[in-house]
Order: sequence, then C-alpha cells, then structure tokens
Amino acid sequence: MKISIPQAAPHVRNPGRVPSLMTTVLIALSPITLFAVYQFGWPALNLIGLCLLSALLFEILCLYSTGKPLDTYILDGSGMLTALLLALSLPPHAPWWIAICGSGFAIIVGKHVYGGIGQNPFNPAMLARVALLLSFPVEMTHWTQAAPLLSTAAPSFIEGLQITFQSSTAFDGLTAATTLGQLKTDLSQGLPLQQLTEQYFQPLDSSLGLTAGSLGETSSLLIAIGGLYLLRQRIFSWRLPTSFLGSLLLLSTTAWILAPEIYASPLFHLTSGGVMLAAFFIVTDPVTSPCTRRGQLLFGTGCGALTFVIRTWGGYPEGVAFAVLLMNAMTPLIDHYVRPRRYGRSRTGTPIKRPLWRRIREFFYTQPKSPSSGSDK
Amino acid sequence: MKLFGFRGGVHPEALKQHTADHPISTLPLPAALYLPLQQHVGEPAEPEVSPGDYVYKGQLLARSQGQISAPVHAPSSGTVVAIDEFPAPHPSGLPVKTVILETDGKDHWSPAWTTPTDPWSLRPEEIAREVGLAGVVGMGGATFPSAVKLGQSLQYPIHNLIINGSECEPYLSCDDRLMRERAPQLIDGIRLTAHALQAKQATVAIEDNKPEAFAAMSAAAKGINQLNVIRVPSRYPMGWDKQLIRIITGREVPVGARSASIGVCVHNVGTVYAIQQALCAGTPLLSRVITVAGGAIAKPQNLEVPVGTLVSEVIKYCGGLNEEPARLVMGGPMMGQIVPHTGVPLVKGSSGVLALTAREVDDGPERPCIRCRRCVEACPVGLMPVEMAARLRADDIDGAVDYGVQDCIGCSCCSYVCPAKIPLVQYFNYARGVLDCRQTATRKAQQTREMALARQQRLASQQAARDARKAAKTEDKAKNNTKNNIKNTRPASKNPDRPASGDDAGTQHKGAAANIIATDSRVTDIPLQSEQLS
Amino acid sequence: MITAVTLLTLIGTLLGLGLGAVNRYLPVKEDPLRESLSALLPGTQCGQCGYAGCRQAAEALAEGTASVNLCPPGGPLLVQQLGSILGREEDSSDAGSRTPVLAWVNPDLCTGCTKCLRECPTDALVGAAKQLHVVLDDACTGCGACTDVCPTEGISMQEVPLTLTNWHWPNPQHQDSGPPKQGAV
Amino acid sequence: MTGESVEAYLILLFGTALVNNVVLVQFLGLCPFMGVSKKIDAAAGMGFATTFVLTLASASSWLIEHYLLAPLNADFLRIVSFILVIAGVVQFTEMIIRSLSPLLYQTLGIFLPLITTNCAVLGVALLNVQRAHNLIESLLYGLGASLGFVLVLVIFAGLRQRLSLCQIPGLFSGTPIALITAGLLSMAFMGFSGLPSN
Repeated sequence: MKISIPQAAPHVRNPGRVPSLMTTVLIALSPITLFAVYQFGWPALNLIGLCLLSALLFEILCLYSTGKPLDTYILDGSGMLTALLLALSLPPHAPWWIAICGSGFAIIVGKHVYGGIGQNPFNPAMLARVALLLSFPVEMTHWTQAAPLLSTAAPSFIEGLQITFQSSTAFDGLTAATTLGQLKTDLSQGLPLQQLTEQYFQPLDSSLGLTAGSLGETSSLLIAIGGLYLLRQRIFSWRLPTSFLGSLLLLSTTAWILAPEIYASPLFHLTSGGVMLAAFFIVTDPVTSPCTRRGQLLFGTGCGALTFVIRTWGGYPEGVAFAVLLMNAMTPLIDHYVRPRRYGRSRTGTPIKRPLWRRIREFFYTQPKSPSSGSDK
Repeated sequence: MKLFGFRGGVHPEALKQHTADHPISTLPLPAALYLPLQQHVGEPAEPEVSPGDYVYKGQLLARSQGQISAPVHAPSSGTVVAIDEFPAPHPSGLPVKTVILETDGKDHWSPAWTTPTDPWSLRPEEIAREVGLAGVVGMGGATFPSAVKLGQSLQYPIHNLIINGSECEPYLSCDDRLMRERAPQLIDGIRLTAHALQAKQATVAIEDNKPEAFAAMSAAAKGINQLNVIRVPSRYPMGWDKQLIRIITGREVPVGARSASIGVCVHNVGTVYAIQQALCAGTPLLSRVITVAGGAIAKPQNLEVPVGTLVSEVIKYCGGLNEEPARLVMGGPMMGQIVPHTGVPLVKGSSGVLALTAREVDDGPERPCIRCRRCVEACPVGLMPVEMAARLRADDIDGAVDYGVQDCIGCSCCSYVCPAKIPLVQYFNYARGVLDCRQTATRKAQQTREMALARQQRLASQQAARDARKAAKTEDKAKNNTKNNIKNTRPASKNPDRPASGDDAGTQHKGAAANIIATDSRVTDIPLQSEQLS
Repeated sequence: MITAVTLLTLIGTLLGLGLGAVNRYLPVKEDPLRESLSALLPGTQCGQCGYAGCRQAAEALAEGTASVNLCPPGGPLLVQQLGSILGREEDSSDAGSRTPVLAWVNPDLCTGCTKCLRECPTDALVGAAKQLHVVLDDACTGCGACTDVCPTEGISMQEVPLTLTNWHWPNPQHQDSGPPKQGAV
Repeated sequence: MTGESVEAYLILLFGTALVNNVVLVQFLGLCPFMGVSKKIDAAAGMGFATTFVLTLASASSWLIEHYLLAPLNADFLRIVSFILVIAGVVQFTEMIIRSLSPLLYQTLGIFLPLITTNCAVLGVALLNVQRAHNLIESLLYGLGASLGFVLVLVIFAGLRQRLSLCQIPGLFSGTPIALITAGLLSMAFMGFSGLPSN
C-alpha cells in the first residue's frame, strides 16, 4: 500500500458534514413555511416555489461559469437556505418578478461574486431584501390580511396564480398595513401611542401570527420552536439570538418606561416584523457573524441596538435587515480585534508573568546538593 | 481534589473496548532489530559499535552526544550487521542512520552487568544521571530525554509532580494496561521521580473512562500521604501536559517558559515505568508496551515489543491484515504520524500501530470553509484556526503568525470537528515548516555576513603586513647600498611573494574563515601551508 | 484685483511662516531606510547584483532604481524582506525561487590550483596548493562564483539533498506538487 | 449652551457622521477611500490624519471666510484660499507624522500629501459656508464628517482585508469587488436615512 502523498493527523473525523448542517436548518424552517402557506394561501406557495427554483437555476449558472464541480457544491443546500429565507421575508402577494430578482441578487451578488459559499461578507437573504425594499418600495410594502388557505376569503388557486403572475388587483383582498407600518404613520400624525396600540395590537394574535406581515415573520412562536430545535442540535451558539433579543428588549423597555406615549412596548417590538426570524436564522448565519464568543455577543447587541434605532427614529418601519447588514460589515473588524486569550499569554498576547513570590523563592532556591537521608518521599 | 476549568477539546469515540481487556502479551524475539540513532529530541546518538561486533543484551550501541541527547542500547544479544540508512517511521519515508542488529535468539545479558545500587540511597542528580545512562525518553510521544528534563527541573522548586495517565487518544490502551498490571512498579517509579525532583507531592491523573486502572493505582498508592490518584474528565486533549497543569493547579505555563518554572513537572506513565526499571531492575529502555488496533487488524491487542521491531513483524504476530488498510498510523489516530509502508521500525516514542480502514478514516470530500467556527470552540490553546487557515490558503504566512500559528500544538481538535473536512493541521504544519526555513535562512544570512566580514579583515591585515615588510626591505636595501655601494649591483632578488594574477594580493592564508568553521565540531583541522607559493 | 493679490500673498506668507517655525521644532530623523536595507543584504560584496558592493546596492534599492530580486545569494527570503520594506511586490521569478544549492568539488578533476579559494566570498572552499580542495557546506551560500574560475570545471552546484531534518509538510492546496519523495523500500 | 442647542449640536455631529455620511451618501473623498483601505492599520492611520486635517481646515476656512473674505467681499477667492489653507494644514500634518512615526509615514506614502486633493476636505469647508454655520457648528460639522469618514474607511478596510483572502472569480478580483462591496455598504447605510439630521 504505497502512500504517495502524506496526510497529516487526524486520521479519524467527526461524522458531521456541511450538507447535513444545512438540511437541519431547512428542517427547522419547515414549520414556518407550512404555516405561511396555510396562512396566506396559494400566492405564498407560488412565491416560495419561484424563489427556490430561480435560486437553484442561478446557483447552477454561477457554478458552471466559475468552473466549480457541480455535485459537491450544489448539494450543500446553502443556496436553498438563502432562497427560503428570502421568500419568508417577502410580502405574500408580491409579484413573480420580485421573487426572481431577489433570489438572483442574493445568489449572484450576495454569494458567488465573492467566490462562493463561506466568503460573502453580507448575509445574501438580507442583502436581497434590502435591495428589493429600496428599489421596489410599493410592491414590498403591499401587505394583505391573513386568510387561512381554504377559507372563503382566501384566493383560490387560479386567483393565486393571477396575483403572483399577472399582479392583477382583481382580488384586492383586505389590504392592511402591518402593525409596524400602521404605528409609523399614526405616530407621524402625532396620535398618542396608548390609544393606537389598543386598536390594533393584540399581543397574542401577533405572536400566533394572525396579523398581516411578510410570509414567515408573522408567527413568532413557530419561529421560536424552530430556533430552539437548532439550538439543541448545537448548529449555532446561544450567544447570538440571546444577545440580539436581549439588547432589543433592554432598549425598548427603558425607552418604553421613560416615555410610554412615544416609544412602543418591548413585547410589540419582539413579536412584530422580522425580529424573531432574524434572531434564530439570519443573525446566526455562520458565514457572516464573528467567530469568537465575545465577538458574537458584541454582534448581537449591535444588531439589536441598530434595529431599535432605525425602527424608532429611522425612515423605514422595519430596521432588522439594515441592522444585520451594518453589523455584517463590522464582523471583519470584530474578528480582527476580538480574539480568544491564548494559553500562557495575556489577553494582549504577551507571555503571562509568573507571580512575584515564585520568582523570589526561585532566586533563593539552592539545588539540593546535600545527600538527602534517602527516606522515601 | 478540586479541578479547575479548561478550554476547548473534543470528545472522539474512545474505541478502546477492542484492546482494553487484553492483557499485555510479549512479542517473540524478531530475527532482526533496526535501531535508528535519532529516536529522541535533540542530537542523534553517536554509534559506539562497528558492523560485525557481537553485542550482549543491554549493551550500549550508541552514546548520547551534545547537550540534549539519549543513548541507544541493544534490546537483545546478537551481531551488528550494518550501520547505514534505513527508512524511518516518518510520513515522508525518508531514511535515517540505523543500527541493524541480527539477534541470535540467546538473549543473554552482558557479563559486565551488575545489579544496581539501592536507588533509594541515591542523591537526586545521581538518579538523573542513572536515568540518562539508561536512555529513558518521554514515552508519551514527545520523546524528550528524561534525564535532561529531570536536570532542568532541579533548578526550580517543584511543588507538584503530575503523572499523566490520561491516555486520551482513541484506540490506545497501553497505558491503561500498564496501570492495571504493573501498578506497584509504577508507584515505586513515581516515588523515585518525586525524590529525584524533590517534589512536595505527586498526583496521578487518570481519565474517568478507565475505572479499573484508577482502582489498581489507588490500591497500590494507599498509605503514601503525598501521593494522590485523581480522576480527570475524559476529553481529548487531556493528555496535553499544559492542559493537565491547567486543570490540576489552575495555573498556566507562560509561553516560552518550562513547566518547572511554575513548580510543576509532568511525566508520562510509561516514562515513570521505564525510570523504575532502570533504577530498580537495572535494565535500560529496551522494550515498550504498544497497542496494535484498527479495523484492518485481525486480532487487536496490547504487546510488549523490543525497540526496533519492524511494523510488519508486529502485524504478522497479531494475525495479519484482514483487509487493505486506508492508512497505517504510528501512534494514536489524533496525533499519530502516517507511515508509508510496514517496513519501518518501532522506536521508543511509538505508543501504537493502527491499521485504519476507509470506513474508520471517513475522509469525506474537502469542501470550502463556511466559517462555522467549531474549530475556534475546539482549540484548547485558544487560537482561531478558521482565520489562520484562510490566511495560509492565500499564502499570507505573516498573517497566520499574527493569529498565533506558532503556538499551535498540532492536537488536531480543529480538523476533527471541521464539517468541511479541511486538513487544517497540515496547513499549520506547512506554516511551521516555512517559518523553520525562514529561521535557518536568516541564521545562514547572518553567518554569511560574519564570514564575509572576517575575510575582508583577513585580506586587509595580509595587505598591511606585506606593505610593512616591503617598507622594511626597501629600508634595509637603502642601508646596504650606503654600506657597500662599490659592490656590483646584483639582480633584484626574487620577490618571495610575487603578487598573484589579478588584482587580489597574496596567497590564500586560511585564517579567519577557517577558525570560524573550525569551531564547528564536525570539521577536522586543516594543515596551514606556509606563505610560499610553489 | 489688488485686494485679491494682497489677500492671497497675506495668507501664503502667514502659512509659510507657520510651517517654517514648525519645521525647526520637529526633528526629522535621518532616512532609516538605507541602514535597514544594507543590514539585510548578505554583505558578501559578491557584485552579482551589478553594483560594486552591498552598500551601493542598498542605496540603489532605497532610491528605487534597483529591483527587489537583485541579490541571488539572498534567495527568496531576501526578496520577500526587501519587498515588504519597500512595499513593492516584485515577482521573485529568477533570483528568488530556485531551490537551495551547494558547491561540490569533483575529486577527480581538482588539481589544487587554489584559483577558486580566492573567489569564494565566505572562504567556504578550503585546501592548500597542490592539495585536494573541499567545500564547507555550512559556509557555502551557493552563489556560484567559484564554478566559473575553475580551470578544470571541477566545481558544480549540487541541490541540497532532502533529509528528515529539512523535509517539510507540503501546502495542502497544491498537494500533488509536494517536495520530491525519496524512493521508499 | 442651553439644553436644546447641545441636542442640536449632537444631532448635527451624528447626523453628518451617519445619516448623510461624507463617503457613502454624499460620495466625497472616494479616492483615499479606495486607495488606503487595503490594511486596517493603514486605514486607521489615514483616517485620523484626515480627521485632524478636516477639523482644522473647516475651522480655519470659517475664520478666513468670516474675517477676510466677507469684509473685503472677495467671495470669488473662496476656493483658492481654502485650498491654500488646506495645503498648509496637510503639510503641517505630514511633518508631524513623519517625525512621530516614520512607519506610518511609510505605509501612507503618497496618500498623505493627497489629502489636500481629498474632495471631502474642500467639500466640507464649502458646505460650511453654504449652510452658514457659525464657528462651533462648522467645527462640529468638520468633526462629524471626518468621524464618518474614519468609521466607514476602517469598516471598509476590514472588509477588504477579508476579501483579500477569498478566491474571488478572476473577473471580479481586485478593484471591481471592492467597488461592489462599497456599493453594498452604502446600501446598508441607507438604513440611517430618515434619522433626524439638519
């Protein structure tokens, strides 16, 4: 058995593999996807299917053009994951070209321009969502009231196709602003907040996902279940979601206590918009978040704070996407400056000093010249 | 005993059940033994015998030379066939100078052998000297000469002698069996080493997945108050000496300093057994216990093997290979070295022979890194393998050094947990190789500068001496002319040092450069020719 | 028009005075570049870089007229160091990348003419008139100056053999082009 | 310094740093932004040098505008005199850096004198005049603009340092990928639009 090329240790490996990692995350996303399809009916299914298909197509195109082997790369599922996350953050009645542009932007500019998986500085799904939000504001903020799949109010299959492909307004459905959007417009008219929140914010509904909103961001409970499953599978460390939700909670509570008539309640912040989906699936994206424990805490806190700032004072109702992108831009800096302490070295890298009493004792310690009495030690 | 926290580490499947229950059996004496001269850290040993000599068992084959080295003894009686290049147990398969000994099967000791004096009456430095003469080296795999380690540790007050019985590598169970079957000798060895180091107390650390070994050692250690046997969590790399120091004493060894400088000394169980054999039984390090395991071995077991046995002999004794192994590994699967073929000898530092099948190696296709940072969590030294590997892939060695690649101990935790199956340890070995080349290159450049300077000074001093002689000659001539100016003018005497061709002056007079080289021990004296140019 | 001219001259003189004053208080250290460069060069004055000696080569490098891989004895490491100091990423194709070589004297051809002894910048060649010459491996920098002067073509440059001490793990990326393997038994 | 004027100053400072960031929103000072952002340390060095120059220049340009140009109503001289002052300040900074840390002077190289031509510096000075800031406001505006410049420069340097390690397809490697990343970064910064900033 002739070994032509020496292989270094180790000679046994942990059974985990990259594709199994990705499929576990996709499984964790399945409850939300099914609920979204149930909640928003056929257009939702069309959108998700379109996103996944076009992502696969673009992935193959990019891999082929950069000459990478198709089999090992296509099966690692990262393209599917990005597409699903993007689909879940789109409004349910978005037209078909939004889905294709979004997944195209995510896969090509978000990932493959940087050389494929593992090398993109920004989270592709959030990148595509922000790009769509900025370039097609109308379609991206066209929300509809949730209507269960087979109920009368829900569009039938054919109508679903019409909504997605011909963007027909035949079925105008009950358009309604998300709680966040509603809050933003009312606040700007100077209405006191308490009166507003009673009208349209029922904490239970919003956590169960009965309110309007994009596909996957409505029901926070289902997202939490998926997230906890991933936590138990040790796919990501608990530090990222807890620091993200924690900092958002902290800021919103202090603001809410100081001036309840201006700032929304913390529960409102947590259950509305894409916070929960981001906390367990976007912020924890391994490629674009820092590697060290303290770095992750810093990253999560930064995302939470920026989300709060943009939501409260910014121009856009939903701040999570921008916050995540900004912190992704900070990640190389965090990894550069925040490093674990190395064995035998202080935090700045210089070898640690031995305690003074040991150095003094050693100074006075003379080697045992005299023959010891031979008694056993 | 309170244990302290530690960082990183992985939890590979122990897979020791195949060999843990087999008692240590001894290998019948092989026909030939191949003893490399470089079986330890430091200078290779200098052969004492020449081909054709008859040697007895335990006779000195090669003595240690230089500051850090260890002697090599004959594991059995026989004739020395040759001393030349033979493939070394190393991934590259390159040869090393080896003493090839044909055993005659009689295996009898040299008549000059005497029973050793009572070890308990020896002074610490005498114990260190005896251990040095017996050729004992670190058996955990580091193979650092133990005598030098004992000597170095004597300069510091040693508070705690830690005996490393953790054996955290999967598959290996040789230390486990050693502790179960030879606990009394081990305890004697520990007390002798503690005496040699003047250590206040000794602690035997055994992983909690070896209860029988713990029971055997505690029973043997009952009644000795400064010696306690403790369980440590079984988590690779518990066998890393600095990890043991951190978990038992809570302190860390400063980088670049010896562990003795914080009052701790760590020895492997095998080393302590070898010390006991050398001092009490008077036998130098001739054989060692190894584990032969792996999916491809018919009957995996633990074996007491003379040093220098070929791997093929060992595998043949264990029932041969029942399938073609994907990798043949010397040592454990995590830090062991691959060997190109079975025709390589076992050395003092080999703790096991593994013939791993493709299933066990499970070498999936290497995928691009997705920065999942499991390697950062797993690294016990606190490095960032993901950043170092990214820089090394882009050939940025200085960037990797900035992230601490020179601190990497090669424990393979990061490659083990990497889901993308990236050979991280080979990247870091490659980086250390490049740093090694740079260091030798800078040292060589420095040496070149010194020699060039020395040469210029030599040429300048020769030139000055020549001018002085010429000036003195013209002055004598002037004096001669004035004294006998009536004598006929003789032709100009032949100038003894006719300027050589070209602008260079004077013949070579091997002065400065040779002195510099002469200090190098290997260059013999060069007879210095007189000035005359024939 | 007058105001424009006076105004600008006023601002100009004000700034000029300020800068002149500041210049006197801030000592500008002598250009350390030349010293650091000549400290790096091997100092063998072998002249293979086309300059009279290492100091002249350092000056040329400092002024930027010389390329970074001008010094063959320095090898690839020197090219890297000079490149990093001068901030220039010259390709190290010719001088830098060849494998390390040592001179070797062919015993049959050496007549003991001592011509090569004078050429060697580091006295790596030893031997006396009419005696066999030999190369001290530790001292030889592989500069090749001796090979051209040997009348009997007795000195040739041999590649340093691969042994356990100078074998290193290859870069996993270009795994197949690792260092040449010794034929195993 | 009444309460709400402090708040106004803070809003001015953070507004110029984040909301209408000099580089990513007003697209000023792009050449050092692309030129010096290869290494984080060089970027930080360049950033602080520009901060020093920009704050000093915006203050001195206000003084010149207020005490020299306005009374002699020589507004046509504004750009020339501003550039003269900025050049002076840059020369002054270069002398300081050369004597304090030759290494930084070495790494910044040509980009140190090029701060004079950095359009952010002249831009901020002219904007100060256009928005009729008083001395403190123009100082804060200069400081805010330069803090924004440093922040974005260092972030971008971090990104580029990581990009230098990636195997980017041939077509995009080098400046193209840097420009794409800068574009995406400015897209992310648009999240701050709408925050109060006068």
